[in-house]
Amino acid sequence: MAVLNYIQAITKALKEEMERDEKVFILGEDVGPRGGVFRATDGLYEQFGEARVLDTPLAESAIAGVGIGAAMYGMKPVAEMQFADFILPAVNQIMSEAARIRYRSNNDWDCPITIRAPYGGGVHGGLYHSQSIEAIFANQPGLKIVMPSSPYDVKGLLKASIRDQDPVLFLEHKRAYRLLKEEVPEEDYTIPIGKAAVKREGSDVTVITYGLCVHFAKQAAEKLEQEGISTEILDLRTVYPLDQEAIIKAASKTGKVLLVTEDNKEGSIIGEVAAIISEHCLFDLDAPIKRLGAPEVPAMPFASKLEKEMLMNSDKIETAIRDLAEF
Amino acid sequence: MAVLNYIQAITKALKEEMERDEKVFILGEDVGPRGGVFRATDGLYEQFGEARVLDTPLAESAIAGVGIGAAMYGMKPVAEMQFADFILPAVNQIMSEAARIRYRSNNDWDCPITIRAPYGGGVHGGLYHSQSIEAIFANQPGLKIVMPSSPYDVKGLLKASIRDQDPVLFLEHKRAYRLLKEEVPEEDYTIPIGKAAVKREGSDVTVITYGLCVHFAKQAAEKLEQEGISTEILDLRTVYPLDQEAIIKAASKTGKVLLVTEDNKEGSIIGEVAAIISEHCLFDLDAPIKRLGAPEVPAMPFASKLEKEMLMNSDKIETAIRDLAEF
Amino acid sequence: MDNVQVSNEQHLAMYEEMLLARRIDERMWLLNRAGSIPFVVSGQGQEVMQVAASFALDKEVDYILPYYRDLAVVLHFGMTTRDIFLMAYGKAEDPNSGGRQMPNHFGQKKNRIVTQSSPVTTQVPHAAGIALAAKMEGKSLVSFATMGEGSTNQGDFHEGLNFAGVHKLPAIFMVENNKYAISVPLSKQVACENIADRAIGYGMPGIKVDGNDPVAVYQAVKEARDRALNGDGPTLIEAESYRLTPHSSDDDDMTYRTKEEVDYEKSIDGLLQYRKKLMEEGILTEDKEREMEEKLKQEINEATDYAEKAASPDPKTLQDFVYSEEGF
Amino acid sequence: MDNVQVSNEQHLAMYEEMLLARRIDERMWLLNRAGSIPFVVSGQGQEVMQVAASFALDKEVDYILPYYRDLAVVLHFGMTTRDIFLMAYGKAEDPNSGGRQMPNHFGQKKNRIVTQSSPVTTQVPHAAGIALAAKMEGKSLVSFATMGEGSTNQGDFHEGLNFAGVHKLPAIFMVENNKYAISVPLSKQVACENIADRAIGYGMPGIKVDGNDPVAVYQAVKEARDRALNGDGPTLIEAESYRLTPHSSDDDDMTYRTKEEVDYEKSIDGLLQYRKKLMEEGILTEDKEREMEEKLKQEINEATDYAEKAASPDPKTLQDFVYSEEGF
Ligand SMILES: Cc1ncc(C[n+]2csc(CCOP(=O)(O)OP(=O)(O)O)c2C)c(N)n1
Ligand SMILES: Cc1ncc(C[n+]2csc(CCOP(=O)(O)OP(=O)(O)O)c2C)c(N)n1
Ligand SMILES: [Mg+2]
Ligand SMILES: [Mg+2]
Repeated sequence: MAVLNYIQAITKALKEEMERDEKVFILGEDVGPRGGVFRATDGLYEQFGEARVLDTPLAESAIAGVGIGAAMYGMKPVAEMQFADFILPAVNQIMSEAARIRYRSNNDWDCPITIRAPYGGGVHGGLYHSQSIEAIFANQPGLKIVMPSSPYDVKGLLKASIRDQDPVLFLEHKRAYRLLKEEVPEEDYTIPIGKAAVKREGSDVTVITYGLCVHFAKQAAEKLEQEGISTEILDLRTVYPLDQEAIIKAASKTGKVLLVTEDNKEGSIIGEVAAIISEHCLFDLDAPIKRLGAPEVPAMPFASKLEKEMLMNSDKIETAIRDLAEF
Repeated sequence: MAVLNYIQAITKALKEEMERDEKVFILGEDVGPRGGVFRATDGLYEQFGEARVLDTPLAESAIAGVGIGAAMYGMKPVAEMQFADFILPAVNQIMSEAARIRYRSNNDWDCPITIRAPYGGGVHGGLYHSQSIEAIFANQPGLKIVMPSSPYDVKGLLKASIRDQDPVLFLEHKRAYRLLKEEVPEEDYTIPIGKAAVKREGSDVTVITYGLCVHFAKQAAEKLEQEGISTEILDLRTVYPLDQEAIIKAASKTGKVLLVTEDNKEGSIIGEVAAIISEHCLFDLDAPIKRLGAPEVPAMPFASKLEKEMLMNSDKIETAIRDLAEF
Repeated sequence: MDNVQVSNEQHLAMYEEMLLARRIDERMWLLNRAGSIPFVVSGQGQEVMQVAASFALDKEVDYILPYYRDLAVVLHFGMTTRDIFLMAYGKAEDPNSGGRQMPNHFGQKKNRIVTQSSPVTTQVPHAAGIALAAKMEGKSLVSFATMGEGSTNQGDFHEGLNFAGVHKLPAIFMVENNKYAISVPLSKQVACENIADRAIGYGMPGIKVDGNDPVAVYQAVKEARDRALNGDGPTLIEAESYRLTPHSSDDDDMTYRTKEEVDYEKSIDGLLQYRKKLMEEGILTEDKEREMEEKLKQEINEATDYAEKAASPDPKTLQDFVYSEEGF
Repeated sequence: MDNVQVSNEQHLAMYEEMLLARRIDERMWLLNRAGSIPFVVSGQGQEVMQVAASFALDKEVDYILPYYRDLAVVLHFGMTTRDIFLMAYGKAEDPNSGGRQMPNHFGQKKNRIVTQSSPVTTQVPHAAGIALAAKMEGKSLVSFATMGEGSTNQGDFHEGLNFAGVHKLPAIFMVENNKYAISVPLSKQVACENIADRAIGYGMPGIKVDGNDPVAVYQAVKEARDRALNGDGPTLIEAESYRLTPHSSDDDDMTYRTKEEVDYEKSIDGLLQYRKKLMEEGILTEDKEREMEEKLKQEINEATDYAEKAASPDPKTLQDFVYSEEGF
């Protein structure tokens, strides 16, 4: 088993899916000879040729819309948005079209497209290369939103997304690309979309989060273990639609819940998680639900000090867990 | 004081603001001689002329984008999206631009635009003329989202939106346009953005909702009063950013909370409301928070029976309040 | 290419399809005014271009991405009169959406009628995507997308045509220029003389034709299809006519145009002109016409009856088909 | 209009502004490679068109909506060398954004440099909106928006130009065609021969000029401005040159183009050509040049020093200016 970083796991999943199924193809900006600005499609143009690794004109609504058309025809397009921030011109295609095609045609047509996009801050990207955009899309039945937290999960979830019969938004934390490394099996495997995963068992406090924040939560939990605080970590994996059952189970288990996101707090994914818990586990809670997110700022600033102030990290999570444990 | 319906209150507010301030102008599709497809701008073209009531080409990103440019210059544009469903091509302009202009320029530039759009179902509009779209935008600091529940509120809130120094999304329930009538003062008045309003005092159950659902909640509350169930109704008025204080107060008051939206439940505004309550009022609650929303369906169907099944109404609210009261 | 030859049989067949579309459309208005169906949006005035274009396509292989006025196009591609009334009544058997969408949001996979939404012009990149997929698979077919002239101002028009141009895709884009976008006249929608002038910006031919001239439209689409199959890429066609009805049953067009204007346009209605020509040339006779009208009327009556009595969608199905039954 | 006259003083002034932009840009790369600043995005190869266009505008009244390569344009409009380095270092005093935005996201209200974001082409409808507002107020000014050639494929380009065309707005859109959009060459971005060919679709003149010819650019922009002020509406100008650097400091352009190609383009760099011409014509002399270079170097040194030492934004300000202080 090889140790891969997060972005290598992306490339590997893409390569294997393209080898497995001729209908899988890639389209996006700079995905061809350049191999993607983050190099997620490195080597694929060389292996599969121009017809299956398409450099598109600079137009996100067309990237999504052309992909949707090809998907309706029967292909399995994987569209890349260069940065998640630049998915916004394609919102109409993704929501009005991709997410509604099966429903509006009464199951006559479908739209098995995967849209990949790097999100998240911490790379000096400033306001428009750092955003969390999942909440914008997390109210659209017909769509699924997957946000993997580790290289192993990346490979299994990206394969599952490409094979899925419905449109999937696959959001990759750009800082995780080279930060996170782990052993990733050579074999073909998938991880089910729509299911959360317990990434750490614990009995005092439950942390529910997703994406890169799972990594920070693990760091915090390890540190707190030495203080005798035992933390359960639930990784949502799919942030829309949510795995209610897993959330209810994890929250009820410890009765103390910390929800974490890198996104600004109001209107984020973890609001819905809190709502599910407050509907279903009220009498199992020993402390108010605690949410940890970014302050209500339009997007992440460039200057290091501002960026750092805004970013989630393991210290913030550690403090919050400790507070809850002591509640 | 004249009795106006909801859409007459819109027209009145627009007319008065245009008379008051030369910088106010209207742009949108069919807003000119046609007076808008719902007739919200009826008579304004005749009164203010073509220069201040502009029929635009059929292009929502331009409607928003041109409005944003004019706002940055110093005008007070009121842009109309013909249906809220068709705001989606303008998402990039609204989020990346309008909402971030003040922040990104460190307060050098601002963008006082108002974007009006009719949302909601119950008019046989099918999937693309019935949607609730507020949740899509309710995670963007820099933006405000106002959703009035009655003609009186319409006039005061629309005036406040136009005068606001920041971009406001003003969402009007199209079924309310001719359904809701009440006395609306001739005088100039504004209602503060960002503040919720107690629309009914009660002691057993608190209903928190917004838009047309306030009307349904009132109907339900009146009926239940005869059964001896006393309902408090909090109208959010501004759904983003939320008035946390009012929510906490209203929830704590009765300890039993019903949250209502016409939107599909997962990822809707009321998830955030539930989260706020679960963070702040856990020990004041006597029952789990109950949320009432539409099922998880991409958008509202056309066929009457399906539409009816999906729509919020006073019966559904009544049942939910009763259940809570009896908890 | 020389002027195309259209046989007398073809002329009659085209005329009959136009007439069917017109008669269905007229029936819809009657049903709407009688309160039987909630909504109508018409193709009246655009039947000639729609049928002529359809005849130039191959309905066994081509993919069409019609817009809401393209009744005649979907009829040609295999949707039945009964299907159309099931749609208008929003019944469970409606093949377009099972009553989920408003009328005229066409879609039927078996006939390669690609499902449509309401936000205009989203189908343009889809047409490019379908053409791209067909090209990747080496299939000999085209995608054919239509839209109104107002809709050519949407970003998706630009992005879709540009993509098709760059990748030389087998796609045909036909703008049905009926002079109005709801109330907004052409002059307030665009500043160019012709919508077809936009083609040069996408490196493709831009052809403007009289939408009331069936042979001209037929020829333009036929040539475009040949080019596409030859690997010479997409074509933009602008076919001009006039919207003879209000925008929809919810519209009052007298708030923005005059009765005189509409009356004049009705007097030069392409369908009437075509009829006159066919009569003059002896291709159509009074007898043949009577027979045709009778047949169509019966077809429409039967379809109306059937649709009226057909079952509405069961409320229990509201949550069906949000996702694949297999997935999740 | 006859060929414009550019005086020797103007030539020298233009050249000096180009040179300043180039020298600042070069310094940025040094600072980046030394690890002092995290990011550079360059205008190298586009200074000639930027300065020539700026000279044809009125910096006291016009509004500019520059894109990230337009260093020379914002310098002309009043941003100082010091401001630029404050921006590069992301310092609190940066007038563009107080360190909030990445470098080259220009904006400065007092100089009518309209605040810019990263998603490309959103400024195009803004330019129309500003021109519309100015027209409503009867002001005699233009809005001037620039963008790369790849960016002309965004929907907002189409929608913005169309709006400006329909309303005959006093706006100028200049495409800085540098042949690449990151790694994607022109041939994969568009199928049209010239970006300027798109103008006809918006009912406005489309002018293509050699972006390395300052007089040609100056004249094109000047004529466009005159037309705009005369009420004759907007103009699309395409100015051609080449991107001499990688896309940004994060890019490796050798993955998609050859060193030979870049070296050749560097040998015909517009700035060098202009220098040569001015030297040949005796407008620029070795002495003058030395003096100029010294002055600029000193200016750049001082600005670098100042910016390096300037205060970073206080983390306590993170939540400032989300909304108006008065509102809410
Ligand atoms: C994105 C979007 N905006 C607005 C509408 C509302 N609308 C429906 S049809 C129409 C006018 C379309 O005009 P045109 O493209 O000329 O087609 P026509 O109806 O004239 O055939 C408008 C504005 C819509 N359907 N989609
Ligand atoms: C909407 C959007 N999509 C993608 C990007 C990422 N991106 C930044 S610059 C660029 C290429 C721009 O090319 P061009 O318009 O030719 O301008 P140039 O950089 O060549 O001057 C891309 C794809 C972006 N900034 N905005
Ligand atoms: Mg039209
Ligand atoms: Mg370029």
